[in-house]
Amino acid sequence: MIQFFHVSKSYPGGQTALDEVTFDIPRGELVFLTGASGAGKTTLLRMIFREEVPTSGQILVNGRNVSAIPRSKIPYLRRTIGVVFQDFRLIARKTIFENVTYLPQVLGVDLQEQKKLAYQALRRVGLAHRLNAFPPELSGGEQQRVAIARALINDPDILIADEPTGNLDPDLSREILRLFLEVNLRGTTVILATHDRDTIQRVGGRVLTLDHGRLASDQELVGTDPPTLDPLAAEAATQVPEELLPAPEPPAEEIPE
Amino acid sequence: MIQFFHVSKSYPGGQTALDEVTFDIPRGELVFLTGASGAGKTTLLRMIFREEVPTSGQILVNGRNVSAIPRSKIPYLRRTIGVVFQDFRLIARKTIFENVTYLPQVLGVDLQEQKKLAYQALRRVGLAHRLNAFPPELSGGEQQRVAIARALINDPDILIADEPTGNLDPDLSREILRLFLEVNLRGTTVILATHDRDTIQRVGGRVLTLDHGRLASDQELVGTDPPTLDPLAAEAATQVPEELLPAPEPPAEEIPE
Amino acid sequence: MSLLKALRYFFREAAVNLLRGWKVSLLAVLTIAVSLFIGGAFLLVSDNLESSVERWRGEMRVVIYLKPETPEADLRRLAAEAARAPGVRSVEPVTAAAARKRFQQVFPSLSNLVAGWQEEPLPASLEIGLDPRTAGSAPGREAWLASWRTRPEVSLIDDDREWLGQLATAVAVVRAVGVALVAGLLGAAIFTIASVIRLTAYLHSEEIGIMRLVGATELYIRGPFYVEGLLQGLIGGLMASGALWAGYQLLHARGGGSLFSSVLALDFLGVQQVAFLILLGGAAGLFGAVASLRREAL
Amino acid sequence: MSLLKALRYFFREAAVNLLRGWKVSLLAVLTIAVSLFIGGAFLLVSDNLESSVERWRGEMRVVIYLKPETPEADLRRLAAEAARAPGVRSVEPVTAAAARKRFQQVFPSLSNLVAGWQEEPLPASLEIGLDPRTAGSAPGREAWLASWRTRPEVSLIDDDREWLGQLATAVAVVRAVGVALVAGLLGAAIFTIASVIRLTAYLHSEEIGIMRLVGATELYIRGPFYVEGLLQGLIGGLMASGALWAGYQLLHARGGGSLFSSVLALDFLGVQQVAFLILLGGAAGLFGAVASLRREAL
Ligand SMILES: Nc1ncnc2c1ncn2[C@@H]1O[C@H](COP(=O)(O)OP(=O)(O)OP(=O)(O)O)[C@@H](O)[C@H]1O
Ligand SMILES: Nc1ncnc2c1ncn2[C@@H]1O[C@H](COP(=O)(O)OP(=O)(O)OP(=O)(O)O)[C@@H](O)[C@H]1O
Ligand SMILES: [Mg+2]
Ligand SMILES: [Mg+2]
Repeated sequence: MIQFFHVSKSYPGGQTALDEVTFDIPRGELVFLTGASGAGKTTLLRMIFREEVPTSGQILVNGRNVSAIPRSKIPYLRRTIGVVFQDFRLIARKTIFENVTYLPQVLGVDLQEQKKLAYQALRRVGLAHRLNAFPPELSGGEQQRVAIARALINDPDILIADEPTGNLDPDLSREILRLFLEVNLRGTTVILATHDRDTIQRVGGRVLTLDHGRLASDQELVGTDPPTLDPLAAEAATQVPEELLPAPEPPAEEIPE
Repeated sequence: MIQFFHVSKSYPGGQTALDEVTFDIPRGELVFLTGASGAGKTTLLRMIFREEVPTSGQILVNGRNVSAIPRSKIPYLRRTIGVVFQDFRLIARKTIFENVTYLPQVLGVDLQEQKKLAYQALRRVGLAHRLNAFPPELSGGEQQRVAIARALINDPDILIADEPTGNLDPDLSREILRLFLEVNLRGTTVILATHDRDTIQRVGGRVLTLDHGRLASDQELVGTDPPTLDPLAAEAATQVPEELLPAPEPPAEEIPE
Repeated sequence: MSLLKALRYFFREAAVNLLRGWKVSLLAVLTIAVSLFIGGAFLLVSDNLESSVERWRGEMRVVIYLKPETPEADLRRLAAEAARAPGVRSVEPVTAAAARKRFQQVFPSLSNLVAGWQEEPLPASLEIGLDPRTAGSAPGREAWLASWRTRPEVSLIDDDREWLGQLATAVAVVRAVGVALVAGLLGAAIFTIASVIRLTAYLHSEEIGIMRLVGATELYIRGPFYVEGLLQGLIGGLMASGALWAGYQLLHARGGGSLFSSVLALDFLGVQQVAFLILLGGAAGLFGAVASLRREAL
Repeated sequence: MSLLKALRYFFREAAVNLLRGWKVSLLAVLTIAVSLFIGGAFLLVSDNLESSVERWRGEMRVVIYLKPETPEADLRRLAAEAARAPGVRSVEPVTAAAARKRFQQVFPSLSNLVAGWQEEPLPASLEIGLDPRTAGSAPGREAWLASWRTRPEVSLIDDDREWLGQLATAVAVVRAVGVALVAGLLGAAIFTIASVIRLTAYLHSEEIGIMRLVGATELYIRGPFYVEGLLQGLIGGLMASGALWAGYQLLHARGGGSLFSSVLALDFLGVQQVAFLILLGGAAGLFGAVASLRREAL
């Protein structure tokens, strides 16, 4: 579904964000992307929906060379990819409803259907009551959830989520993660960039780790507490990169009530 | 240092963000503020530096009624408060250096001194090499760290940090937390809004918990692994609100290398 | 989406954007209106100046002054003769007495001065109206006038054409300048409108970027902005037309028979010209939107 | 911070902002330049028109045509007499022969026509130049003219003042219209500039909000924007002046002795007026910045 061949990316300023990254994500997989701040996670994700083009190397999405897609065809690529941006990117002048239904509206879905879709998507993230608010009137976590709802509304082939729970409390994070797993179960390929080692360890699955732009490891991890809807057939535990090892800590102390 | 008396806040849209919140933070304390997404954390913090005014109730900062400060004096209040905004709020048209030194510059600090200050602050967050980049050229975590550097540069009396590690990897988060503790040790009152229960449990200290705008609990918590520089004298462990209890989880499994 | 549905979408979005961003919209619309008002005012003035010149042209005369002693019978005979010449529209014989009366009417303060004279102070004359179409340059006109000049009854010929010739150059200048001005002003108006729309587009560049990332095609991203520019321009044009009309009415009401009305404020712009102004606003707004939304511009 | 330091800070910040946001700045500066160019062009034209009128006024004459049979000696005597009257600047006696020669010079194509005449076709005349200061309305002038009219030697008096009287009303109209136009155009220019600066301020409203939150005082937040507006206005004014000068040179070069130069393009604007234009741009930019940064506006 998504293949990177020796992809490198240098920004004009001289920053090398990605360095010879190669991997292959088959259709229907759920992959965690991790790495320190500035490792290149966002840059990698952006290339999948062609917000950036690689300096060298090739990217195939659904068998098509993304860099070679003519400009006028880019929207059609992007429509098949739902993206939760790290900085949300909601349209401030549009209401939550309008933000979430923007793509269906452009695609000509009729209003009744739009309302149904928006209601469903927003209820999944617990925001159905804020349909008519504008993004600046929402809390950080609420904006993040709107971004998630927007990414899911079109039932995309690929879901890309860049740090989708950075502004959410643990309960909500778990909720959202369950949502992503559910989406994945229905056949959507999911890529989650996250710093949240606990989540990765709990859920398990394939983990790509970036380190200063290089792909430091690409491994399967058995979850310690996979969610009830087990989307990933149990797979043999494999090596885990050092980055993922928890810092030496005493076990969490039971706090008296 | 910071006192809230029966503070309530309703937004024009009809949202009640805070409901009769009362607490008192003495000078030099470090306080965690927690609660679910949309509980009112950001709203509460905003009132301390008067980005918002309460609908009812009173707020004293450093003995002064914040709502009664005349408009022209607000900047002087804000200069004593360093703020890490949840959405960073960097000035896109200014370089990192200019962003970080904006206040010193306005205060007439000379360029040489500004450079020194900026270098020190940025080195503390690991970004001294990106002085001349513009914020949109930074990764999410890098922007967050710039926001932290800016909040610290003026050696504020009060440091307010709203979800300051939401975009940082665990190692960096720990680094930043250590930085905040250090700042706190030097006498700065610190308020940290965070979803990160692990950090709170590890560090311990006073924890204010909001729930739908109400102050659900205000308790001291003994850290399970307080950082090496122990800023808070050991205090008797007290009750912990249910929100802070970790979800039932098996102990983190040791992952084979 | 069908074209109709797309257009409906564009218009609805544009209307919503106009209302939500009404501060910026108002600023843009007002600037457009001011530009078009100035342009329209020039159109109005130059139009009326031109028709004034046409009118003057129609009133162009040659006055043949006769010697004081010429009898009235000769006057009539000469008038009849002059009327037969080609290119002559009308001949009005003015007797010495009539000339004096006219003088007394025009300068009432001097009338008793004239009354004191023994003989008629002013000569009789023939006022010859020329056909405006050939007034300036009928062939043989000079020779014809010269032949009049040699007649014993004629003392002097006052040829309006001499100063009308000068006037004509002046008018040509005014017209050239006027056309240049109106063109320049309308050009400036279009430029201003386009700039303003472009500035408002900068305000939305982030939003447009998001729309692109989410997978909207360029047409659907830009359509609403195009329509927004169009609407702003049209509204600006309407406001300018309204203001022009109000200004025209005001001038008319205050300076009814005065200088203004005689030289300038004859007629308001025609329906076509008002429509032109409004459409010009719309076109400029649309043009501005199109120019400002080129991909490279954002 | 001392005032000087603050000003240095404002200017440095403004310069940096102008350069970093050069696209928007350029748009703003160009719009300002266009507005001021139009205003300045009108200033130029109306100035020159006015000085043309002054010149015409200076050349205002009364021509006293004498009867054909008047001998040349009488002509000189009458000239000397006319020259003694108050308000008379110059008297030029034109003999019949001189008048014919002049006619032949002015209309060379008709010269042989005139040559064929037996007697002198044109009468002798006195061309009396009037003092421009009192030309229109010296007391007793009418009576003086009337006394000339009654003299036996005089056949007709051609009083420039008659058509200059008409011209004067026309000029008054033109001047009134001109003043109204220039005022209107400059007003429109100021409005446009303020709008444009205000639009650019909207672009920075987020940035200004951040500065406020970080603890900058209003003066330090707005200072750079004020200076930015001022600089944009000044640059626009400079560009407009440059363009005006270039346009003036072009007109001069192409239409050297033609209509334009005779009626309009006499002189370029004076230093003060150019300075006025540039300062007006600066003032409008500053005004726009001040107006657009009112707290409520953002
Ligand atoms: N537009 C840009 N211009 C220049 N450098 C850039 C740009 N965008 C990103 N970078 C740099 O490229 C590197 C990788 O950035 P990227 O955003 O991919 O990191 P990331 O892994 O997403 O980090 P984070 O976890 O902090 O979001 C960083 O060093 C960043 O500063
Ligand atoms: N400007 C506003 N207008 C209307 N409602 C608002 C506004 N700002 C915040 N709210 C609402 O007030 C409530 C509290 O918001 P606040 O930002 O304080 O939450 P928070 O605790 O910071 O949440 P998060 O953890 O998601 O950032 C939310 O329900 C939010 O939607
Ligand atoms: Mg990132
Ligand atoms: Mg918040």
